[in-house]
Order: sequence, then C-alpha cells, then structure tokens
Amino acid sequence: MNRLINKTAVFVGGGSSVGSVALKSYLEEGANVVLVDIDEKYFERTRELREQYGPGRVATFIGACTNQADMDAAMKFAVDTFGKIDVLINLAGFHGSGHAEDIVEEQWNLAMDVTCSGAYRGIMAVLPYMKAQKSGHIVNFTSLGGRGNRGVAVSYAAWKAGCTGMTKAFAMALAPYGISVTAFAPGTLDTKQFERIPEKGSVPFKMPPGGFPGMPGFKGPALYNGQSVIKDRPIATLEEIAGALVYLGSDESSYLTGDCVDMNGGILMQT
Amino acid sequence: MRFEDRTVCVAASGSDAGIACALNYLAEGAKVVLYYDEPERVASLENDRLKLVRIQDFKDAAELISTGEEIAREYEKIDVCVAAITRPDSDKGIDMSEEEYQEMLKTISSGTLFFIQPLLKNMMDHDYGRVAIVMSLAGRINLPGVSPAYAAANASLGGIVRNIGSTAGVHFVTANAVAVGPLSDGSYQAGTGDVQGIIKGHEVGTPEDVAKACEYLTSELASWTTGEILDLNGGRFMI
Amino acid sequence: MQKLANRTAVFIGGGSAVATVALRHFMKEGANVLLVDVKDEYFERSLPERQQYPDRIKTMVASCTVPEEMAQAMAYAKEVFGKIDILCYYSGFHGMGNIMTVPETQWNIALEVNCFGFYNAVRAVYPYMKENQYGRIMNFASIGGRANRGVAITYATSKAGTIGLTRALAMALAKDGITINSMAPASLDTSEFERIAEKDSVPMKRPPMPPPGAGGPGGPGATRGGSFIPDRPIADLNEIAHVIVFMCSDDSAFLTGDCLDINGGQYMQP
Amino acid sequence: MRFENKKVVIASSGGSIGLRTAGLMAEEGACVALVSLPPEGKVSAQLTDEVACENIVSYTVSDFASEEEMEALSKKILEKIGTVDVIVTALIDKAPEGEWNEISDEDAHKTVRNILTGAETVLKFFLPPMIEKESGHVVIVTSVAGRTNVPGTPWPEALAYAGLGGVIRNGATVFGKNSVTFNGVAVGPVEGMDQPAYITENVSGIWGRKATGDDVANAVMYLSDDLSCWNTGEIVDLNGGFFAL
Repeated sequence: MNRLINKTAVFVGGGSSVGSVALKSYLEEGANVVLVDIDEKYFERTRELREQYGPGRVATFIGACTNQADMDAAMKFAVDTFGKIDVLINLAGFHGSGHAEDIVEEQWNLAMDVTCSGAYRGIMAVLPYMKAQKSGHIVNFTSLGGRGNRGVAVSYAAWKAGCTGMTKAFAMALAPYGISVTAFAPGTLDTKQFERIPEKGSVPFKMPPGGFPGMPGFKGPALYNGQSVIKDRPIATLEEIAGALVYLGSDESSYLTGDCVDMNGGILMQT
Repeated sequence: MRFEDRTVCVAASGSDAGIACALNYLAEGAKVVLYYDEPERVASLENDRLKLVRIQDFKDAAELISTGEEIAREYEKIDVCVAAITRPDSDKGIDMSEEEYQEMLKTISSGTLFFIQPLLKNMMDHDYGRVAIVMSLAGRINLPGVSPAYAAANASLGGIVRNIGSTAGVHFVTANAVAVGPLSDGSYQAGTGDVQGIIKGHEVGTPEDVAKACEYLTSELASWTTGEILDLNGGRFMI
Repeated sequence: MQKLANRTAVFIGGGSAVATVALRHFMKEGANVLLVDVKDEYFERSLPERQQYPDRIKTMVASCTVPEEMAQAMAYAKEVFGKIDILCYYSGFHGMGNIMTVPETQWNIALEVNCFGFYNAVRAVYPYMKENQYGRIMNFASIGGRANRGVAITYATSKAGTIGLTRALAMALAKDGITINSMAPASLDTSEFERIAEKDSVPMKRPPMPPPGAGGPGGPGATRGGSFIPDRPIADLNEIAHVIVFMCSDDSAFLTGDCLDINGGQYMQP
Repeated sequence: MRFENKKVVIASSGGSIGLRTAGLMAEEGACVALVSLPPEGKVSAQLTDEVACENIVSYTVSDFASEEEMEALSKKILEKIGTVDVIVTALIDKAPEGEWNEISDEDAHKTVRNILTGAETVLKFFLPPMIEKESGHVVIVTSVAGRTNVPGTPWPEALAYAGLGGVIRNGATVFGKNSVTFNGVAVGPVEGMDQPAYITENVSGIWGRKATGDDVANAVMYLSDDLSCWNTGEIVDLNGGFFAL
C-alpha cells in the first residue's frame, strides 16, 4: 500500500465525485493531496476523509482553472504546503448543452475554457516545478464522449477530444524534462454516492434531435446498443477509476506517455 | 458530372485545400459557395456557378451564423459542406501566449463549427447532407514539435465529426474528416519531425489529393460512411 | 469523366456478391476486369455483365491459397489485357466458434484465406505493377477485425491480421508507386444474390439476429452495432462499390496502408 | 498485497517480460505458473537467483501452438494450482530478415504460428476455469508493430501481432458476458528481450531508453488488477511515445 509514498498530487477540479474517491485511494497509497476547486461546497464531499488524515496529508485551495493566476497560486500553495508536486490530475470539465446545429457560442466557449484550456493552464502552472525536479506525471481526465460515437453535447465531444489531442503534444514537448503526460478516457461513471452539483454556467442537457440510438424515441434502426460488453456492468465504479488514476500517477507508468488509456467496458475498443 | 444539381459550401482559410475542393466541385457541375478570408487565394477564380463570400474573421461566430442563414435562404437546399480552416502552427510550442492559444482554437475549432452550424440545420431540415472537415494529422497522432494549441484545435475537429455523425445521422447527414499531413502549399504542418509520405513520386500531399478525398466522402454513395477519419498522409502514419 | 478509364483490374474472389456489384461500377468507370474464383458456379452472378461486355470481362478458376495458381491468373490477365493496374482481394472465410471451441482446421483455413491468400495475390501481381511503377491494391477486411463484434474468433483474428498485413505490405511496396489499402465494412445487404457456402466451411449455427440488448454470442453491447442512419442497419452494395472505386482510382494516389471504415457510425476510431 | 492468493499463468517465450511479470506478481502474493520455451537453463537459472520465492513454479513446453502439449500441460498445472485468475501471454518470434517477397511460406507460417496461434492455444486451455467461475483477466503482450506502421516490419510479424489485437477485442466481446476481461500491452523495445533490429532501431521512443521488464510488468498488473474489471478490449501503448493513439 505504498505505490505513492511521499508523492504530492494536485487535483484540479478535485471537488468532483471522481476527485473525492481518487483522494481516498491516493491517501491510502501514501500520497499528499491538494484539492483545487472553485467553491467550498465541493469540498463538503470529503470532509470526514480530510479530517481523518489531517492537514499534514491533504489540503484544499479555492481557484478556477479558467484563470491562469489562480492556477499559479494553487501550485505555489501546494509547493509551500508539501514541498513539491509529483502528480497533476486535470479533472475539471464542462459538458455544455446543445448539438452541432443549435449550440450557442457561450456554452461552446465555456466548454473550451474549462475542459481544454483549464487543463492547459494547470499544466503551464505546474511546469516550472516539475521541470526543476526533472520528473512528474500529468494526467488529463478526458472521456469516451470525445473518443467514440456517443450522443453527448458537441461541446463536450469536441473539447474532450481536443484535450486528448493536446495531451499528445504536451507528452512530446515535456519528455525531455522526464515528465510523462497521459490522458484517461472512462465511459459513464456511477456517481450516485454524491449529490450532483450542476456545473457553473451549465444549461440542462437535451437529447439530440430524433433521439439517440438505444434510447426510447430514436427514429433510426433499433439495432444500436453500444453498451458495455460486460455482464451486469453498464457503468464504471469510482473505485475502478481511482485505481487507474493511481497507476497513471505512480512511477509504475513512468514509461507510458502520450497514450490515452480507455476504461469503458468494451464500448469502444480503439484498434 | 457527379455533383450536377448539388449545392456545396466550402470554407477555405490558411490553405489551398479549400480552393482545390471548390474547383473540383465546380468541375463536377455543382453550385459552389466559397467562404474565404484571404483575397489573394481566390483572385483567379471565375465561374458563373461560383459565389465568393468574404469573411472578415473566422473567429466571429455571429458573422458565420448570419452568413450561413443568408446562404441557406438564397440556395434553399444545401447538400455538401466542406471546412478547410487552418492556421500555421507556431514554433513557440508550449511557450505560446494565451492570446495566440485562443486565436488558434477560436479560428480552427469555433470557426469550423459555426461555419457548419447554420448549413447543418438546413441539411437536417431536408434530410440529406454531407459534411467533410479537413484536419491536420497533428490532431490525431503524437508528433514531435507540435504546439499543444494546434494539436487541441485539430483534435477537437475529430470530436466534432464524430458527434455530428452520431447525432445528425438520423436525418441522413454524414460527417467525416480527412487527416492530412503537410501539403505542397506549406499548409497543415505537422510538427518538426519527418512526416513526408513514402509513396515514390508522390511524397508530398497536394490540395488536389484533399479535394479528391473530400469528393469521395461527400458523394451521394458515401451514405453509410460516417464519423470516419481518412488518413491522407502518403503512408507516413497508418492507423 | 471516367475514374478507371482503360485500367485493368484483377478480382481475386471475383464471384462474391460485393465483387459482382463492384464489377458493374468498374464497367461504368471504363475498366477491364479479370474475375478469379475457386468455382465456376460463382461466375453465374455476373452473367448479365459478362454478356454485355464480353471483351472487357474475363473469368478464370484459381485458388488464392495456391501461389502457382495466383501466378497463372496474373499471367492470364497480362496476356489478355496487356497490363495489370488494380488488384482487389475479396476472398474471405468466416470460420466458426470462440477461443475455446474453435477447431484447429477452421482456424488455419481462416488464416490461409484471409491473410496468406492476400499475400499470395500481392506477391503474384507485384512484378506486373512494378513494371509500370503504378498499382492500386484493395484488401476486403471487416469491422469484425477492427472493433468489438461478437463474430467467430477465426474471423476476428484473421481479419485483424490481414489489416496489419496490409500495413506491412504498404510500407514495402510504396517504393514502387503501389498503394495498398484495406477496408472494413460492417454487415452488407447481399440479399440480391443467393448465398453460396464458403469452400470447406462448416455450417455455423448462425443465431437469428437477437434484438438489441439481448445476450447474443457476445455480451449485451456486442451483438449488433446498428447504424445511426435510419432504415439502414446494413450497407447497400453500391456504397461498398463506391469505396472500392475510390481506393482503386487515381483519386487515392496519396492514400496507402489505411483502413477505411464503412459502418454507418457503429465504430468510429478515435 | 494486490494479488493475494491469485493464481496466475504466464506463457512467455523467454526474456525479461515473462520473468519480471512473474517476479513482481509473486511479490504481491500471487501463485504463478511460468511456462516458457526450453530454457537451456537460461530462464529458470535467472529466475531462481533473482526471485527466490516458492510462489513461482516453472514449466517448459516445446511448442505453444501444439494442442496436445498444451492440453497435457494445462491439466498438470491446474492440478497443482486448482484454478486460474490471470492469464498473461508474452510470445514473440523473429521472422527472417530479407525482402518482403523472399520470406519463405514455411518461415512465415512458423512466425504466425509461434506468436498468434500459440497465444490462442494457451488461452484455449486455460480459459475454462475462468469461464466457470465467471471472473478473470487475460492480458496479451503484443507489439507496436501490430498497431501501426513500423518501418522494416516483416509482414508475418505485422500480421501476427495485429491478429493478437483481434484476439483481444473478440475475446473481450465474447467473454464479457462471463465477466472475463481481455486487454493488451503493445510494447516497443524492452530491456532483456531478444528483439529484432527493426524494433530496437526504428522504434525510437522519446525517453531515449528502452522499457524495462518492470515497466511492462506494471502495465500487465494494472490490467489484471481486480480494480480493472470494467476495463476490457483496451490496448495500452507502452512504447515510450513512438506511437500513441
């Protein structure tokens, strides 16, 4: 239980359900964690866990990934608190609502600013520290929505794909400094254990015109199912996601870089 | 004449690929509307079935949407929509300023989406449509020397194609992409590495290659190909 | 303007339903075609076309698994039409079973026909294409080798293998101006033609198409992908012929080693 | 101990991947049956001094693709370890160098047999216990040469490694209903492996170093961890940034 002994991790968007469960796994594996999010109410989800481990192991910071100064401040806070940063996980994302034929520019720009530029700003902020120590792991939390044929909002599909693409460019650019950059694209997550907090500036999602295959009301052939191929397992549990993030953040995956690791129950098997 | 009674809208910026597509569709008998923002690229074009539309700024969604709605009213039925909007990749890489970063994403990604949006609405209204997007290989595979902004912008085009394919398919609209390596006119660079093709006598892609690939993806018989990315790079990267 | 004007093509497995419809398109585009298959019975499908174009379509019985017969076929095409520009490989073998139940014979036949047969054809046609420093080669793979489909293990493995083989040969032959691509369509509508069982195939107890979500040979998500295009769960053969014409014409001069997916959106490679 | 009393079968044609996977898994509490080609004393000797732990039992087999041999061996192994939780195959072979159309049919068939048919035969005889208890992980170590174009790849190897991708996806799809996951690791150059020249020279990752047996073993352990039972049909590209999709 020491795969992340005396490592320090920063979770941008750490208040999300994924961040909350990944926090538990990272603490159990011996890491110090800094959660960064835009509102105190996100951190309620991990109150007892944070109290149990105390300020020596986990800290929180209010900062928005849409603002470079906030990100710089967050990283400085992490280094001041725990002395270094070994792992950065960009969990912040924004779905946006609407499809290619009717999405409004404001929703599109928000998704761009949070999902793609948010990860960009997080990486730029952590770079000086990781370059100095000549090592580090950066994980961009993208999604199956950006990788395969999913009926999600066009802003979500485009900018999660954009973030995955950006991961590859960062991987090639940062390898000389010994920094590995990977993307992690899970399918649908089981977040029932947390009460949902709507994303800031979000508008309720509406189904695509003519419905979507596999859903009631779809006007196309009823043959599409596109679900998990594993019995009784339509979606991922957060513990499984946390297990993957531990592998991607630990030195076990130090040779892996630029790749996008999928976890989607076989819905999309990249060939 | 394979595009006899078809109306094609092409957006060309930063490359001759869009111009070659427009010329190819004209040769195949189509009525073509060509959006451009670089007058010198379209100076020599002259055809009664061609309508040139000057765009001040591909980052301006409002301008693209209003222009698109106007074109849709004028031609009533849009059949094919090809976006070939690119910007040269800066050699600053990760030292790119926030403004340059926003300029790259807003031009390539937002420009492409809001060029397509009003035309896609028209296509979905009359249950026929073909969308083709020309993107750089740098958005698809890891290449040395590519700036993250350029990779993100081009990769988001792949996301747009797959999303339109998944959601507009129910209205018989297909969306595909052509991922190109560097072209002979210097556009669509893909990093600093050796990304030339391996076919003897045809190592560098030309805008005409892109035009032929777009013609294939947007013809009437390509009605069951959707969400696909055609790797047009002369055998440098096979996936 | 015809895309294949005075080009010569050799169709290995030319008696298949896909090849017969592609033959119509090749005639419209101005090509000459030699149909090669293992039994004369297959050629009845293209009888109308052969009667209409007696001098532009020839047939020959030869097997893709025998290198000598492939060499004879190519020599015959050269003799009749004077040159060879295009090779289309339609031969395929489904086989049966999953990893635990697959008989070794079926596994070997699938590899022999889908993979080594393609290699035999390419090796046989190479001298004629090298002569003109021009060549277009199409390998008919399948979505079964490319994505999550509950097909027979023999089919999935050999089709995935032949896509990898296509990449290796594309690298080797690019120096002679020859492009090779594979294509991976999903299910096809071959109802126009009466089905002829594949040579040496064991009748596979093909389960009736289970409704979506029901447990078929694969898991719930695996049985049938289904397309996003309404009333079109499977492909029309003219659409497949359209892809083949593109891959065999000058339009795809800069495309090699690629695998084209034609599946109505069931599988979108990231 | 991540692999506490897990039963692991590793089929390796020799070299550091099979060895280090066996070693690391044994350290995490697994009971490992390491099957490899005639060692000429190489594999087992390395094994005993490197990892002196009794959890690893070494077997040898002359041809992974021979059904008789694998059936007999699987009976012998299953008698000893009772059931199987994880199967790992890491089979490689070298096709002869030379021009693409000068590779003899016999050599080509031999390469495909050793890599592709061998892995399928191993799975054929070690899957049944997993299917019965409806849980288990299969990890197939394949090569980047099967995923994309690596200059200089002999076509039989490209065919075989790409075929392994088909085995992974089809196995994952068909046996998903038995909650068995199939995944793969596509490796580039690896320390301590007898690899062909086109891999060691043409697959230049950006780290400037080869992967170690431990890197691959860690990826295999991630894919066969109990926390990865919703991860199937996935191929991790562990080649140091040469090819990443």
